[in-house]
Amino acid sequence: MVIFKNVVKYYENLKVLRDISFQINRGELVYITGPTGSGKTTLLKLIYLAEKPDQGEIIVGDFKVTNLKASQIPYLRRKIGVIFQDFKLIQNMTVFDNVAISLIIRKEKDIKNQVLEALKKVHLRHKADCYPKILSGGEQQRVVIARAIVSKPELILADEPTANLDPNTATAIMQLINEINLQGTTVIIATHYRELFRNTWRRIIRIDEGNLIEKAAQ
Amino acid sequence: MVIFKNVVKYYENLKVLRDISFQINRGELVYITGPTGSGKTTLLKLIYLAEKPDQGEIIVGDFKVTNLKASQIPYLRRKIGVIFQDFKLIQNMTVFDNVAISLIIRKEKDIKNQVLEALKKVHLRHKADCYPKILSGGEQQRVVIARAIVSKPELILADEPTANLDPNTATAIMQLINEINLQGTTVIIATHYRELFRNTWRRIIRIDEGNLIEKAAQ
Amino acid sequence: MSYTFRSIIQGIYREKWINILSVLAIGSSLLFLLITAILIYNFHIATSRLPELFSLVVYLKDNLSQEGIDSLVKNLKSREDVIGVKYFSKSDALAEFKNTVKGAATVLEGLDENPLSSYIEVKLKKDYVSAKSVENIATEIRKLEGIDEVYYGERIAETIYFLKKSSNAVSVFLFIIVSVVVIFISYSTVKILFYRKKEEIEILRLLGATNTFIRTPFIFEGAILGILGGVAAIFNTGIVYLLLKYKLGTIISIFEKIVLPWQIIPLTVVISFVLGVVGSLIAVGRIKG
Amino acid sequence: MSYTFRSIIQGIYREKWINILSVLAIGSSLLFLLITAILIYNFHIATSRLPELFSLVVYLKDNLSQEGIDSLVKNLKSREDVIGVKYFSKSDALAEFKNTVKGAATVLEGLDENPLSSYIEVKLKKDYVSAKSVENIATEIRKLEGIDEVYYGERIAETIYFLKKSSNAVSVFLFIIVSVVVIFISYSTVKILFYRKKEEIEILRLLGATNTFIRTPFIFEGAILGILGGVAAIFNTGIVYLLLKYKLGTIISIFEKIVLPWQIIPLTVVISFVLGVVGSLIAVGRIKG
Ligand SMILES: Nc1ncnc2c1ncn2[C@@H]1O[C@H](COP(=O)(O)OP(=O)(O)OP(=O)(O)O)[C@@H](O)[C@H]1O
Ligand SMILES: Nc1ncnc2c1ncn2[C@@H]1O[C@H](COP(=O)(O)OP(=O)(O)OP(=O)(O)O)[C@@H](O)[C@H]1O
Ligand SMILES: [Mg+2]
Ligand SMILES: [Mg+2]
Repeated sequence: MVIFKNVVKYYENLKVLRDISFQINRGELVYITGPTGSGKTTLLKLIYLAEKPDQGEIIVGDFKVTNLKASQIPYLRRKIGVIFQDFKLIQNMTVFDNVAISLIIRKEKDIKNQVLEALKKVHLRHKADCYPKILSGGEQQRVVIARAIVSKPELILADEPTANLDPNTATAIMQLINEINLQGTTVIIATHYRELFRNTWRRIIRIDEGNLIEKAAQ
Repeated sequence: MVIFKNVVKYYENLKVLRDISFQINRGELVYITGPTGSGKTTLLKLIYLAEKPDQGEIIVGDFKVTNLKASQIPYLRRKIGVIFQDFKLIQNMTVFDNVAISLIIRKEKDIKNQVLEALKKVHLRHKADCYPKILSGGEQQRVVIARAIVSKPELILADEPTANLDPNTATAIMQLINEINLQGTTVIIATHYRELFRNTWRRIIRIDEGNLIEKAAQ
Repeated sequence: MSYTFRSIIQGIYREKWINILSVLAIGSSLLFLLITAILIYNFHIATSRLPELFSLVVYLKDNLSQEGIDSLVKNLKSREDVIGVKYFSKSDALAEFKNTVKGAATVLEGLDENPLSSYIEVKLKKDYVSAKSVENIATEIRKLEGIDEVYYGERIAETIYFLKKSSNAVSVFLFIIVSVVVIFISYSTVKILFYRKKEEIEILRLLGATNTFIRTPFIFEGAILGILGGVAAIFNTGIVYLLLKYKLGTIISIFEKIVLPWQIIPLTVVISFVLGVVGSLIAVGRIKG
Repeated sequence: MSYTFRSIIQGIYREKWINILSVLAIGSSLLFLLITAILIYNFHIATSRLPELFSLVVYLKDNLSQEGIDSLVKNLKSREDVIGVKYFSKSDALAEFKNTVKGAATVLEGLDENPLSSYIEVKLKKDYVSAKSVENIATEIRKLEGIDEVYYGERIAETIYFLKKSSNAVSVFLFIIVSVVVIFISYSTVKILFYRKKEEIEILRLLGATNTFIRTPFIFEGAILGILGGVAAIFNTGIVYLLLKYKLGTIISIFEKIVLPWQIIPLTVVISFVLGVVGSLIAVGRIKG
């Protein structure tokens, strides 16, 4: 589903990723971890083409991301649901609309039911008509999660999906993501929160100083 | 330093805080915890008057917050350094300026040295000229911390100060906050991250369903 | 397309200050254009009969015979630049003089001999009324036999010609200027709106929105701004027209006859609509995520 | 105050479209005002000597004696509304007639008797040149002895009076309108800038910034917009002035004599500066955190 071949990424003179190669298969759930500023978010950005690699090749599903025509980018992104670390909620839309926009962009039908169902899954059905500004940190994070899962994408990229959640809520959300994964969706979770993968049997990719250290479950 | 007397806070018909009373002494370091959406951020907002209580009385230092004249609010806020959960960085200012503005508002002198010192403490001296947008989540969080401590306030309010930090960095930041506390600054930390107060001897205030459960160290 | 629709409504409401400013700016630019256009239009109507008033006066030699006169009249009539020829005998000339210089009748009563010459009045076709061609015509006529002198209002011919040419030039020039201004206003307004929604647009792009999806609301907004500006301009033009006609008209009678061609109303709206869309297309095309 | 300064520079640079739009809008409003002011000013100069040209013509009875004439002249001269009196005998009148009606000299050569009356030309003081007061004066004069008829250009008096009054009214009216427009433009521009920085302002408030700290940059910005608008207006006025004087002036000679009073330059800048500040003060005062 996702293939990185010798990917290098600079920001000006900061070499964030050096010669990264890995392959994630369809239906897998993989953790990406590493200290703050190590390039986890950057790696995810390369997948949905918010950043371009300086060297190497990236393949996502049927898309050769590295040479993708600008007009094709929207169609790549519609295959992916991203849980952004900085939320990226639209401030002048309600919670409902923030989730619905994901379906509107994909020109889907039956929007209302799908949105309400997604909100129910993250326990935010009662906040549907609120604006993001008045939500607590954890509530905002769950709206972002609902927006990422509502369109049932082939690939979910979750960037610190539980940073603002208390341990109980975090566990519930991780269960939800696991369920979605079991239904066939590929999932990549970037996090430094060790609790999340403490007892997992899943693959863990570690980035440190721009290099990749791949491990199976601990 | 901070006194809550029978404080009640509604948002429309949502009763977030019900009859909260506590006292935090000068020089104390206190944890506030509770599940997501329980009102931790709201409690801190009441202290720096971003929200007003519906009932009860709040005293912060020499300020009777409850009846404070609008013209006095800036002077209350200058006594406090806030680490906002949602960062509240100014996007069109560099990291340096984001920290410096805290001193400029307080009409302080020798701004450059103080700012650079604060950035060194959070290990961001090398990002001084960057704009917040390009920083990683953890880097942004540390800028907010630098901005809160640079003016050497009497009271620091830290709202999830380590949500975006990996465990090692989180520990370092907590050490820094502890040091500042030892120099006499009162500190209130709102967090759901149990690691932070797992082995502490400090006071922990727990909010659940709007009620306060005070505990000494575990 | 409920997103598009809602986005337009929201955009207009949220940014009402920018929009009001923009509509006012477009409106006053067009108002300026419309009033000038109406004045020029009326000026055209008023001056379209001016060339008819212009004439060459061909003074005849005193000793010219009747045949000489006749052949001269015939000759002049046959010229392709001449539209009308009228002969005034010595006594006609005196009668005319008495008519023009009022109160002169009594003065002239005691005269024993008529001191005035007979003359032919020559009217030219519209297109020949310019200083240059009138001069040529006069020179040609002067060469004919039996003619004493050809007189014409040189400055009048020149002025008529100048007014005609320059009012056309002014119309075109103003129209271009105002078009550019309106496009620029709609362009920068849409650009402002675009920048204000920059964050939202970036997010939409990351979620997989196409350019079309993102741009459509802005183009509608440019169109709406243009139309509203046009309507505002027409409304104000109407007021100015009524003021000119019925207020100023009672004092300066020339304004009483002012005409407002109704075709200008749909035309203005269509033009301002097009300009608004053009402006927003440029704005939206230029700004890429 | 380096924050204030930087904030102003940033504000102007980042929001260059809004600012350009605003300066253009202020500039063209003021341009409109300036050109009207200059035209009115020149109209005043041109018409200030008009009342001097106005005169009443008092035709005398044919049989009036020299003493009668002398006492009449004395009588008229003593009136407080009269500035000058001049007597024309019958022969003076004839000479004058020959002078005015060119080519009439030959016509009048054969006359045996002078058919014209003698008359007195009466010039009025400026302030009395209005239809109403001229009529009163004429009625009073008519009652004097030895007078055949009093003639005056009724419409001329009326027109002179109307032009004088109305150009004053137009100046004041336009000045008020344009002031309001400029204040509104600066107001809404500053309001837009304020809204765009809303987030930054909210953060600054939470960090303990006072209202003064937050508002100062905006007021400076309003002032700068005003000044730039004023400068733009003056610049364009200069161009229009030169065009009128040296381009149109060669054709329509009245524009050759047009005058641009230099005092208008600092005055415009000062006024637009004040209007800009007023606009931003209103905008900033209204928007509270
Ligand atoms: N657009 C950019 N321009 C320049 N530097 C950038 C840019 N984006 C990120 N960086 C830098 O690249 C490094 C890696 O950033 P990234 O956001 O990928 O880290 P991360 O692993 O997600 O960290 P965190 O756990 O704190 O979120 C950081 O030092 C950051 O400052
Ligand atoms: N301005 C507001 N208007 C209405 N409701 C609000 C407002 N601010 C917060 N709330 C609601 O009040 C509740 C408490 O919010 P608060 O931000 O204090 O929670 P929190 O304890 O900080 O949660 P988290 O751990 O997720 O940050 C939430 O349900 C939130 O939606
Ligand atoms: Mg990150
Ligand atoms: Mg919170």
